[in-house]
Amino acid sequence: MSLFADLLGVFLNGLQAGAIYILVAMGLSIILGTLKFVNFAHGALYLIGAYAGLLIANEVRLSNGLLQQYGYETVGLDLGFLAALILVPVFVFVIGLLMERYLARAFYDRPDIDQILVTFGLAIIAQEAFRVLFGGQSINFARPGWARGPVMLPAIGNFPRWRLAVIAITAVLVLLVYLLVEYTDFGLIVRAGTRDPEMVELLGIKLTRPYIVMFAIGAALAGVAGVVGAPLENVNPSIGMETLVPAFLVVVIGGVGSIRGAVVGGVLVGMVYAILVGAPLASIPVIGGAISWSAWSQVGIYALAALILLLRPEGLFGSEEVS
Amino acid sequence: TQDGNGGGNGGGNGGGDGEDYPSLGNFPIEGDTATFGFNVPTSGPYSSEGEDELRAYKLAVKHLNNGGGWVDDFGDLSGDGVLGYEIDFVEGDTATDADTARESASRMVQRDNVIMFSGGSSSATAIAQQGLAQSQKVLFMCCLTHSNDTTGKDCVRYSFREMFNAYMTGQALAPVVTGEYGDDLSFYQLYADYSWGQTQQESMKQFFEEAGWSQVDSVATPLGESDYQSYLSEAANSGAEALFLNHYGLDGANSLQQAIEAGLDQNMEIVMPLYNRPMAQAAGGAIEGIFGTIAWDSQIDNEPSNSFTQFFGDEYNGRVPSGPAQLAYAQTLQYAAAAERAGTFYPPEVIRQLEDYEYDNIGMGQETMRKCDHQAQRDIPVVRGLPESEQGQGQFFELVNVTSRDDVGYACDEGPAAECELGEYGDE
Amino acid sequence: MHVKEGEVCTLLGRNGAGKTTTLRCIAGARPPDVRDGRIRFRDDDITAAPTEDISSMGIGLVPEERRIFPNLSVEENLHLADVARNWSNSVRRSVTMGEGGMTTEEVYEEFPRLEERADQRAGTLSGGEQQMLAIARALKQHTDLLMLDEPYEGLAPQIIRSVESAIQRIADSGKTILLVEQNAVAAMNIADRAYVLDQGEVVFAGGAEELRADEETREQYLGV
Amino acid sequence: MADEVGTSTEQGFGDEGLYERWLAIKDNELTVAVITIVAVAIFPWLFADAPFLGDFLQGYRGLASLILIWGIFAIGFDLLLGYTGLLSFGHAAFWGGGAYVAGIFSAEVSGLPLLVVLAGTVFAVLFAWVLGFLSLRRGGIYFSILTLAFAQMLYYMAAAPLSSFTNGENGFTSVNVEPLFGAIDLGAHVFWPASILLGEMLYVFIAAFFVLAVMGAYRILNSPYGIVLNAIRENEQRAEFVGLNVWRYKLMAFIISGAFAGVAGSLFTIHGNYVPLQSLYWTESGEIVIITVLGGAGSLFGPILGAGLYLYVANVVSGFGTIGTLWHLILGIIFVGVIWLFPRGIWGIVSDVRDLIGDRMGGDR
Amino acid sequence: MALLELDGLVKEFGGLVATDDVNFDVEQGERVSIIGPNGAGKSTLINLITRRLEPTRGDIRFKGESILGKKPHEVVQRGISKSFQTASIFPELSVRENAEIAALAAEHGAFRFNFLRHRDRYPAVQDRTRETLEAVGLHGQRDVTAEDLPYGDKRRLEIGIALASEPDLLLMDEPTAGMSPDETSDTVELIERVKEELGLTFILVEHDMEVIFSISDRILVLNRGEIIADGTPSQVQNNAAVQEAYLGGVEL
Ligand SMILES: Nc1ncnc2c1ncn2[C@@H]1O[C@H](COP(=O)(O)OP(=O)(O)OP(=O)(O)O)[C@@H](O)[C@H]1O
Ligand SMILES: Nc1ncnc2c1ncn2[C@@H]1O[C@H](COP(=O)(O)OP(=O)(O)OP(=O)(O)O)[C@@H](O)[C@H]1O
Ligand SMILES: [Mg+2]
Ligand SMILES: [Mg+2]
Repeated sequence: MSLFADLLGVFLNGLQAGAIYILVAMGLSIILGTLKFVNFAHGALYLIGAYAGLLIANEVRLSNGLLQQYGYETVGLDLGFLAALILVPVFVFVIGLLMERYLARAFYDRPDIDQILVTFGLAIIAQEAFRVLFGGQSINFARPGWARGPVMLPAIGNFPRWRLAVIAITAVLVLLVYLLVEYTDFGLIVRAGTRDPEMVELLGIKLTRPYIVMFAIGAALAGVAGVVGAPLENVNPSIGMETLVPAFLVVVIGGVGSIRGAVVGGVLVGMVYAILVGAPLASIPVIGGAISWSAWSQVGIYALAALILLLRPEGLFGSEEVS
Repeated sequence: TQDGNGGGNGGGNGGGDGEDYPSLGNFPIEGDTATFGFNVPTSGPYSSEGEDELRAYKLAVKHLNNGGGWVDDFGDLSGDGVLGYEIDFVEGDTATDADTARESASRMVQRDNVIMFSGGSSSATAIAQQGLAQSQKVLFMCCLTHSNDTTGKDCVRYSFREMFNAYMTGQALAPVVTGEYGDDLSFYQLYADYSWGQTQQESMKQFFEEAGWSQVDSVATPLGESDYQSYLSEAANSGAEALFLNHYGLDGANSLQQAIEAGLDQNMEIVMPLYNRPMAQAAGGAIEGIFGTIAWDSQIDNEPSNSFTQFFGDEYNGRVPSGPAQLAYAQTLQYAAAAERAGTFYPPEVIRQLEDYEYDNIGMGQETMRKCDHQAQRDIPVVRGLPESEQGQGQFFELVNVTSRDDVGYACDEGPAAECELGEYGDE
Repeated sequence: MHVKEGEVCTLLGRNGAGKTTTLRCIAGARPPDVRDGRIRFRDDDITAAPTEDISSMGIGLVPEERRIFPNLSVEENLHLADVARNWSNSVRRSVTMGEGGMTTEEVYEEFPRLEERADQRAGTLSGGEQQMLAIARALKQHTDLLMLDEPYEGLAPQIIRSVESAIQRIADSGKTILLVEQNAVAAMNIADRAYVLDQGEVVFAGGAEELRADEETREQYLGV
Repeated sequence: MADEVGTSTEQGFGDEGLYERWLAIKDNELTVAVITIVAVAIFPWLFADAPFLGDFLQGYRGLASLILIWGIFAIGFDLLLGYTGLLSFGHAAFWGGGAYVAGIFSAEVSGLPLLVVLAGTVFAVLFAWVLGFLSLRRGGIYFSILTLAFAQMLYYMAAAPLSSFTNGENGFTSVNVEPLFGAIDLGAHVFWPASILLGEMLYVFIAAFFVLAVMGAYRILNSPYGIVLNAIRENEQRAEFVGLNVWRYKLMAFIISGAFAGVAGSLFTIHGNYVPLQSLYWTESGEIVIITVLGGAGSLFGPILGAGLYLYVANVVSGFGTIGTLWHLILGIIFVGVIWLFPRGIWGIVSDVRDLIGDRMGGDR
Repeated sequence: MALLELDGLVKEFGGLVATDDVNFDVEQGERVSIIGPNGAGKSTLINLITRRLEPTRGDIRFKGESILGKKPHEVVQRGISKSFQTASIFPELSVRENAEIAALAAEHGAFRFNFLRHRDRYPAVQDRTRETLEAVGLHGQRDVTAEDLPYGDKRRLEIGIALASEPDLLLMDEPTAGMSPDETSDTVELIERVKEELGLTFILVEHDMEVIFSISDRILVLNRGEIIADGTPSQVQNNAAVQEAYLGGVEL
């Protein structure tokens, strides 16, 4: 196996590891950057996306939880995976609308700490609600053949087809959001509002709707991440929080409010991880070999975030004014 | 000497045992009801396992008080309570978390004055609880725990394990797997980086190399990892012919699923040394054709196993019991039988009755509960995963072999047992 | 206080006299504090109207400190005014926006400097350019009443002159202008009528000529 | 217990009535000490064994000790959150770090309880110093995320690279606690009749630290620090411009709160003879946040109340049939409700009610 | 030796030059006022002296020693105190506590390791707190929560906080902004009294000419970052450049 193929493999692995974080972090970052709202419940939207996807796509046998106790042994619409991919973003978008309207709006004028606390509480409620209803066990997210199994890539060899699809979906969504924010009137209003909301209103634009839509788009991105990301693992109530923490790191690494930052941050986190796990370090004589660097892979991600924040507190692409 | 006493219910000898033993732990029992504590995960990743254990525990209590099930076949048991006491129980949720498990257990010991508690599902929770058992001088009957440490480095006098361990898994798997895939393959291992995974991969290496295989590499994965893709590509690129996934619980379901997803099964033979039901359920079709070991299975064909499957199904409208359910039921009855033999609930005496006890009444053949490390020496079922289409009704595996206890196990100065120091009985 | 259609009216007073507050009240920014009194625009009571509606009715404000969007380009800043005109704020809109003001081309004709800088980020413009941009932005809106809050603030003399002539031309085109200034002399150059404010109260109201003649008021309240 | 710290400097005894007299003495240090000691002495008995009440509450003595331990942790956390206005999401690092160091120290160096606590606390202090030094460069949400990131880093270190010391996921099981001063067995009962109230020596040991913690916090809040920290929370820039070295005060607040967490973590090790890996996980940081906010940040007694309530619900109510399985959910809902409607927490509600009654009783004071 | 020396001070914000090569000295005991149009750079100058802003070029010396590189609190400890443009107080604390914070900082320095000693054990701090409150006439309201004070009293408290540290040099940025005429004259009186009693040196930024002319020895006029005039009130009043740039004279 050539070094080049090896590096290519590590690169692809890093990309796929970062992809889900990019999707979650992008929404988080937009909401934090434009609406100045700290959303610790963003992971819950990922969770909702995952469960919604599972229940739309498949019929699931429950082995505990309240639903099962009350006789609903099997739940789910069984509409197929494609239907889930289409319906989940819409569904989570609507949840985002409701969340902005009934939660975030009441907290825009309250301190950061209150926002963190209330959304943290909400994240717990969401997680526990799923646990109570569907039980705590992990549920296998079965998919049809076209979204499963390996594909043969030149030089790299077998690579999971769905992981490749996740990279592609992420790329397309990043591009769409980027175009929306940079090249549409809607994006223009939101960008202007980021800096001076009152002036936007003085020009005759009510920001309520752009804000609620932006919030919902951010939410929908987390929902998409849930429905495309959960099949890579399994669905259980704690995946939301587990995704949120690294996604927050990606946001602060990249810089709040920056789409480019979320992408670069996500890729960076994925790469650090893949490099620590993969061959490049092991093949370097001095530091590889004897020591297993893979044990440091999680530590490495957090160390990276800490380092970047200490050297460049506003994040790689952040501007100082935001904080 | 240490004298843990919960609840401050002082009191001299009294009791209805008719024997003169000092008070120790929650002995003597006040009143005429003896309480057991069942501490299982009803939330967290192993909750479906825990729910099944709880069903078996409840059934055991019912049979101890009213007869039925194995109680009728155990010569020591009357079916009319234990030692004239009616059996009651309290339950607790470990949340599959060692910290919560320990707190829940200490509530049982201190508030509910249980005379024995049982549970597990995850070595970390079992080890945490048995530490408490030793310090509080209340017996703990392990249920599902597979780490070598439970009856090795962390063993205690006040706990007994029916379940086998990682070491024995290696011994049981090697002949079956080498028989199936040939006896000169190279293998690659991934293992969870904590004591269970470490001991598991050591044992696999030891017994497969003895069988003629050779290890290419063995790589640790951090605990709680959910994305194994990078590790798996390294494994795929290593040129090895077989892959051992020493992961457990959710981690195991994830790593196996992702290995199949990445097409590793096209070029490598995959082995999952230890299975359990939630794992199989979460991994779905990925377990097809994968070898592993399991605590007990309803397909084992002997009298106790068949009757257990039968009366468990009768009680819980047709449900097929899982391995952990069998462990839970058996451990409760073993304790009760030992107390009957001892003629008292006084813990040191019950412990002495359990030590070196020989039995063949729980469906796993002839067994010994060893005195030196409190580890049962018993047969081990080797299974192979069923295709998704054949799964269901609590069945996930095909039973390949029940490895005899003569082919597994180790002496008291070998393997994990060499590190075991059990501690005091409490009446020294 | 009232402003007639088509006139140039100026509001004078020292720092902190309440001039900015007055303009902000009219524009509906932070309005709930209006404790007493009414604001009417062409017979409509706009005292409690939302900010964005007031703007839609044809009242434009060039606020203090310019308030251009520093992270957007000059072109985008100007485009935002067009967007604002076509943006529907609510599903059932009570206020419809009339025809727009100037087109971007017309604005560039007015301020050729801005055309040169079309792609530059507004935050990097010089103070004078920023002020031009702020005025240009207001012109692009459909404004019948243009309110300018200290438009000469921080500008160099020759730029002041060009801004001044721009305002003059706008006034000549028939728009109503309400100009707030500390610099009374500068303001009175183009004003028809003046109000003088002190401690939030109107202490003088009358024609520009009248004020010029009123030594005492000028001395006491304007320091001139 | 005193929550409105140091509001009265001039004290005068009048004969106007009991309420006035109570007001006059209630903030006296000795009063606080006596009340705390009495409360701590009768608490386990009331909670676990008192006729009717004990049965009704279904408490037990081990939980009483645990409540005091978490109470110490919460008091320290509140010094940072309630009084200084810094929300740390990384306090598991000091709690769990202290617990691990205490455990390892007991196994490797000495099992004397006081030394074990000292070891855990010293580690927590040093680690808080480093972590505070790095995290306090940023404010607001960045501070929260930085502390979270560093604490998670420690968790993953303990889980894998350092598992040869920590025993990884199995948790640290070789804790070895010796008798206090080499003579008093912590597992033994106290002499009769005190044992009816206090039970084991271990409780007395923990309770002593708890009383010290309350008194320490009371002292800190009535020292110049109390007012300086408040000033920083209220208007950091102004505090800097009256000539205070805000950064060092914040660092001190962080270290002090880390020290409380370290004491609590070490006691947790002694209490449980065991250190779970979970003690370093971020959920533990989340729990102390919930406890403090729920009880009432910015008061001395609120967080203790929060600790009691949270542990009671988590360990006792969680066993009550259907409600038991919902306990986490219900707690989450209450938490959100409290932040939304009563940002001063349960203790805030209690003291509002108390003030109302006080006004009635004390006339127009 | 002058108390405060500013030497070629330049502050740029991006392209904007907020202060442009400012040079001046302030002698011990002098009362200097700075006036100038909006955005002239007055507040910027004050912020440079208090070290809230970092100068682009130039040096600031206090008592002969450069204070560049010092933290804001170190500058305060050296004797430069500032009253803020908008009332900057500790809103949820009582009036007494507001003053006590400043008194603590003055008595104990920037930081002290005294977290286990009761506040009442520092009579010097208590005395200073009381003196400060009496000086600004708020002693009677000492138990009121600061945010409940009327606006004028808040400004007075703010000045009190600045005075509590017994500074050698007091900087005041628009102390009477937002006050009614009565409040303004009270404040002027307060400043006069403090000036007499403490013999303070101070630099005042104001737009209210009455205030300026009644209490300053010397006036500096700033326009677009540059000093265009420096002299006694009467000199400045008659200065043509000042007339033009600020007092409103001729249109440019
Ligand atoms: N948000 C506020 N809170 C408190 N006081 C305020 C607020 N906004 C304005 N003020 C006060 O109201 C008064 C009037 O302010 P305003 O800004 O309208 O004055 P102005 O005439 O525009 O002055 P300038 O010439 O400086 O622009 C001032 O004393 C100001 O300090
Ligand atoms: N942080 C900053 N970033 C960019 N520009 C700034 C900053 N602070 C001040 N400025 C600019 O520097 C110039 C001087 O501002 P400064 O606040 O010193 O004026 P001033 O003389 O105090 O005015 P006023 O009388 O209105 O208070 C202004 O043009 C202002 O916009
Ligand atoms: Mg103004
Ligand atoms: Mg200013």
